[in-house]
Amino acid sequence: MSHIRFEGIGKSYRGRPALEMINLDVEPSSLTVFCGPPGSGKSVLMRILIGLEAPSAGRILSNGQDITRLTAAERSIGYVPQSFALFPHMSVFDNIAYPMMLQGVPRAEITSRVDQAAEMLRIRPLLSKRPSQLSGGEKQRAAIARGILKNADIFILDDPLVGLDFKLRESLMEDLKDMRTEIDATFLYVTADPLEALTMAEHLVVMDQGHLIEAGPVDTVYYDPTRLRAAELVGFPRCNILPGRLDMPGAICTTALGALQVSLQDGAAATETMVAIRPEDIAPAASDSAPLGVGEVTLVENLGSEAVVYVRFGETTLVTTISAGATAHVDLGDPFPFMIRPGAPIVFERESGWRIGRASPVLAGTRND
Amino acid sequence: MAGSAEAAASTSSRRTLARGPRRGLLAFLGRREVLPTVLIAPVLIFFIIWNTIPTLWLLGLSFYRFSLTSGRPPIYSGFYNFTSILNDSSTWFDLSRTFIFVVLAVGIETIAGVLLGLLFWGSERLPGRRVALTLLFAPMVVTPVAAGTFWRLIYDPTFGVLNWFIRSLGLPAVRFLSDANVAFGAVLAVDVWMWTPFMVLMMLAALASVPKAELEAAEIDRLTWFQRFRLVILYHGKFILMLGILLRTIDAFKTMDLIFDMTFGGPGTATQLIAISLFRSAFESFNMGSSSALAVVLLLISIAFTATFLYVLYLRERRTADA
Amino acid sequence: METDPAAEVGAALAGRKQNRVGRRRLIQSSAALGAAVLACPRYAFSQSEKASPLAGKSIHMQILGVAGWLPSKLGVDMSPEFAKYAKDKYGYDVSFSFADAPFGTLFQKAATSLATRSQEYNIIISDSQWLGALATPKWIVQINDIIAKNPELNIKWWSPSIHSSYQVFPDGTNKLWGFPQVGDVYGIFIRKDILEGPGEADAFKAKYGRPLPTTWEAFEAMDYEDWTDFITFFNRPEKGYYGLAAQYSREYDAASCPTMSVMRSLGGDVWDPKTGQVQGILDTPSNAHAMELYKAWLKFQPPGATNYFIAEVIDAFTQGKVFAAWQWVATGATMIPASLKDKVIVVPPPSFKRADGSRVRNYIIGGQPWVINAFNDPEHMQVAIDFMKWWYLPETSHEYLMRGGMPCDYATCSRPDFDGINPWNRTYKYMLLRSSDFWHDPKYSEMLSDQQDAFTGYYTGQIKDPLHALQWVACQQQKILYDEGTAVKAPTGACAGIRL
Amino acid sequence: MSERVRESLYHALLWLVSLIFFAPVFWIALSSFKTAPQILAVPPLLFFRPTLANYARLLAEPAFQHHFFNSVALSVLAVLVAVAVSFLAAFAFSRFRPAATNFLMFLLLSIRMLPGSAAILPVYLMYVAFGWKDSFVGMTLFYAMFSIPFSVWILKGFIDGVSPRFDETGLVNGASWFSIITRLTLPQVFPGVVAALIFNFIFVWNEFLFNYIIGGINTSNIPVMLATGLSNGGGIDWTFLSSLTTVYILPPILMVYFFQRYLLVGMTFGTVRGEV
Repeated sequence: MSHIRFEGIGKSYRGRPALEMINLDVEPSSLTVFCGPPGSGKSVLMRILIGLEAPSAGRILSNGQDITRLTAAERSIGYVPQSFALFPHMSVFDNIAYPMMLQGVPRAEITSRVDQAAEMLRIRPLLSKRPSQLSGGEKQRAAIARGILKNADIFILDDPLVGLDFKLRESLMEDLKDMRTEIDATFLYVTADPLEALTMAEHLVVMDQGHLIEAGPVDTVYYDPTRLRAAELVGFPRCNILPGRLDMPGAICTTALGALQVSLQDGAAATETMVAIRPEDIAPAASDSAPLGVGEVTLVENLGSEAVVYVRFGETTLVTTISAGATAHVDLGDPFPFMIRPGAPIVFERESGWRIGRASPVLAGTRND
Repeated sequence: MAGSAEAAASTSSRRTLARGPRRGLLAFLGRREVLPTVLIAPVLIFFIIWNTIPTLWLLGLSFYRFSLTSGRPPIYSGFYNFTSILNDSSTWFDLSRTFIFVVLAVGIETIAGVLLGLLFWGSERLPGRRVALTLLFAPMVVTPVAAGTFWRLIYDPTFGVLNWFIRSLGLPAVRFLSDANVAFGAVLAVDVWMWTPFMVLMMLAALASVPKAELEAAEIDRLTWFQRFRLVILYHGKFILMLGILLRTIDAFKTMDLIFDMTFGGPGTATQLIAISLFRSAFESFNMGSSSALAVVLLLISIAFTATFLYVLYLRERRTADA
Repeated sequence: METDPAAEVGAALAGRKQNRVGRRRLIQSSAALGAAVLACPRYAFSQSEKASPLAGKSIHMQILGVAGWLPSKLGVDMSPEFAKYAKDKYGYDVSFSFADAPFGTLFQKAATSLATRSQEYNIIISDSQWLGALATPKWIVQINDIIAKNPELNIKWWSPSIHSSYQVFPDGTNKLWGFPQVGDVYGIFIRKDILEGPGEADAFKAKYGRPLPTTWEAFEAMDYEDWTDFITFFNRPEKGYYGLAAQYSREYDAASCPTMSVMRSLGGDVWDPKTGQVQGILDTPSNAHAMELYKAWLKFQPPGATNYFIAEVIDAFTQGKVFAAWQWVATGATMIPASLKDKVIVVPPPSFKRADGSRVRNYIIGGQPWVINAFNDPEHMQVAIDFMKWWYLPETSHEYLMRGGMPCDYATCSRPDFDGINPWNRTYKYMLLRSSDFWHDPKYSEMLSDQQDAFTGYYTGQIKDPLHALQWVACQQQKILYDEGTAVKAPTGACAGIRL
Repeated sequence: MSERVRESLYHALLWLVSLIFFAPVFWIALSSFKTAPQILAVPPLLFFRPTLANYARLLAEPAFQHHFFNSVALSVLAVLVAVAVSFLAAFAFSRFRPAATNFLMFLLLSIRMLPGSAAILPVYLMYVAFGWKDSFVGMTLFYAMFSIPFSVWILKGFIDGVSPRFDETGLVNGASWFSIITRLTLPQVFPGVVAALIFNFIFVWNEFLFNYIIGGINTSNIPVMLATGLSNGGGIDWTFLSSLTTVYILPPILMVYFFQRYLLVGMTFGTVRGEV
């Protein structure tokens, strides 16, 4: 399958850069999710890959062959565009069959493949309807079917679930994953939603303001981000970020939560730092141990299986998750004694945003000075 | 989906992302760098042959004394044509008469069009709505030559229907087209008859662009009728209405056929609009030089109109861009 | 009413195709020409007189004429006769088609075509005043040579104004450009049935102390004042008809021709053709007075009469809305439809009393000449000349007369039965001797346009002072002629501030 | 007043307005069934024995057939050419926004704003010089030119309203631009296309001046026939005028009837795309 390499891709519109020096390898047959806030350049990168736009700099290689100058039609890509872009003047069937018709796939085969896909996506009864008669989720599934059914080496789904309700997203994500196992091709998936990114991804690429921030297997990016911005962008609920001050000899980082013992990477050093703590790494302190601190509950968002709890501690508000079963004990205004999982906080240099190490809380009892 | 995977695997081009470039003229014309030019080229060709060349011709000729019937070649005369046109009081009278005509015609048509448009707004359940609207729009499609001539009959003090009505009311016959004080109004009325339906059409189109939800909200908010019109309908329909007004302005400025067949610009000069006097000077007197100069003057006025038009349009675009 | 001019346009198209085919056939068959001529002894006789180079060919001719104008139409209706004649005499086939336009736009149509050096219209029926505009750019053929070569075209005309009105431009040279197609003059059509109604004569006599005019001679003796009384007497709106309908419209030359007739009858003129001088000649108190006189007659006319041109006068008269109509006599056949047959008398319009006490009629002439397209190829040119020769044959002229046309040649006009053939014939002959044309200048239509603005402006009340209107026209026309190089003098300084 | 009575009154009012506007047209049509004296009759005749003689005379006229054919051929061809060409240009203006877009759109519009007599003058001189006067092609292309600006403006508005994602979907799947323009974009802007066709058709259909000046025997249309044929024996031929006018306004009126929806949508310049 196709191995895609972006080499130094840059793009600017009227001198305003939208992408800068993107270098990236996409492994064949992988599912790579591109994630970043709106305007981060992820869509532009996809459009360049598809051939809808030409890069201002750099080139794209496919299996070592330079495809930068090829038109979209000359590349073999299946594409599910951001808005559904279902042709309003064609039936759902014709919409789905459109790429195959253009490819000259025999009529009988088109019919059987459309039927199969429609069956799977549960839109079979809708095939003869017009897109305007479909609900949002149905439209989306039709668009996905159209993008996926094409004979292509790469499939690009540009934020395909945006604007759908929660339940639909869940089920469509399942569908997509199923389909993914059926088709042996490279999938590129673009989303602005961090949760969706985590759910879908095998590989995750994080982009921000035209830069590639982080790329790698999803777990690595999540648990071991090398950049502060990646930690900020990936994850839901959002990561707790606290400023800190690192005192060098002992590598003690002072934050609003108290002192943290930092285990520095080789050669790393800084004074001004930022400390990122995932919500799940903050937990209510067990009743038998001394908490790191005691905050006050200001808000509880119940997500069903778990709850997001906002805790005010001094000047800072911390976000944490607790299992749904535990919510009964949490009320607004309640004191909230908490702990931080040792080794979980990640410390970044404030100026550059690069990671310098991990930290563990220094508890009164364990502090060994 | 297993089937599709097999089918996909069977296609040979799957080894590489590239399907290979297409060749040939069509492919070349379809290239992104070339395509816009190809698409615009036909209009450009039209534009150059039927607009640029004639305009340059016009511009050139406006500096010459040239009469088609004199049998003499054109003589260069500098700005003579322009100065003599601008010094000729009748040019100014014709122009001001034209402006008055445009302002009155467009003004009345707009007001009537807006009112009638509002009247017809809730007419979904009108029996025979399509027929009624067709009848309403019919004046627009009547050949101006025929409309003008027939209105002459309708207005006729002796044989006309209109004067028959007036006389049966016991009033003296009105010399619609032959009384210098009335003719202008009479001609204006025919233009209003002919083009008010167009403004109704534009108003209906404008009303269609008003979101229903906002109207309902306005009703709930108990806005007065006038407030609703100003704040909701005008706010959304403004653009289309403006387009209608501008299109009418342009066309009213050009009015000729209709009036020519009713009054020939008379009596005296009471209905002589600038388009008529230009036509006279060009195709009755065959004074190509000075007619060209007058045409150039009108072209400049037209460009000023166009600029206003675009300014209004872009104002809207800029606003939406800002929002 | 039977029409329609446009029909001929279609026929023209068909004819053109035929013509093309004809020409092709002509090449093929030209070798057989001599044989064909010899084969037919009847043609052999006529050919022996003067072999026509066109013999055996097939030619299509297109005539441009005045739309819906009977005399123009007669020229066309009679053209099959010429085809027969040409076949007999010259041995070629000719077909005709007809294109037309109303008076106001005919010149446009001719000029826009001729300016392309097109022979779209081989023969044109031009209004007399356009001779200058057609001749100056050399769009039409100067016919002196043709007349010299074809002595039969050297015709004696009934009146000297035929020559000056339909043939020459400019005045003073002997260059000829047109052949008279129809002569036309103003006459007044009167409803004889009303005029001779019971009690009218007595009532008139009681009111004015003189007998009611009923004979042609009685009307011939009447001047403007007499007519004023006469029409006042018969102006009866309460009975549904008015005294008179005349022409005052802005269209074409409607208001100008009668006004200028009054001006000249009163001793004035509109310009000096030799020097191109207008100022001081047109803008005189006498001419202003003429306008007042003509306007004064509006009060016996239907409301809206200021919009009347030929057509409106016809409608008013034939629908019984007026007692009398000041009208071109060429419309006679339309003015007197079957319903009014024998109920109409056509008489000369009034004479005008001059300061010296003389009573004069010096009217504007109507009518149109034939002119020949200068871009005709030799074949069409030859046919056009043959056509003219046929047109002035005594038989043709008589036929034309019988169909309601108005020939200009002395021979036909002096026939003893001439006056009785149509009700307007006597007036026609009489007025031809008292009418003549104006301008003939290439700048005709421009001068006319300004003049019409001013005259109708005065008649409709837009302008109050007739002299002021005349001064304005004089300035405009002086400038037009001076710019063109026709007038010797530039417009005077007084023109700078004058406005209509 | 009950709701129903009020609605009936309202509907009656609407019909009254429509009929008032239609009355003069009705009067022309009615006159076409009268004899010449009946047309001029005072008081006006509303009830009379209709005659079809005027139509019989008209339809039998070869000139009518010739002119009618010219009218149809000129308007249909010119409008089709204009809308086709304008559609391509509008697509380019909308999608690629070439550097001179605004300027070109401005220029295009300024042609439309020029009074006919000013526009015709140089064109006439040019046609004379090039020998194009009275040629069918010359006439058609000229009318096409005059129909282009309005078409480009309407169509650009509509194409602006069609998301470029459709093109991209086509492009990605290997569709040619031609196919994208004709099969993906065109069907979506159909109301705009119909509106442009109808408005320009009505313009060309009724156009007199240009036909009169740069046309001739081969190309003259019905308005020219109306203008030149209306006098008869020096008078106005009212029966001819009324019957010809009535026949001639039928096609555009039928268009207004059948395509009413598109006219309304079309005049929104693409800002509204649904039912109006």
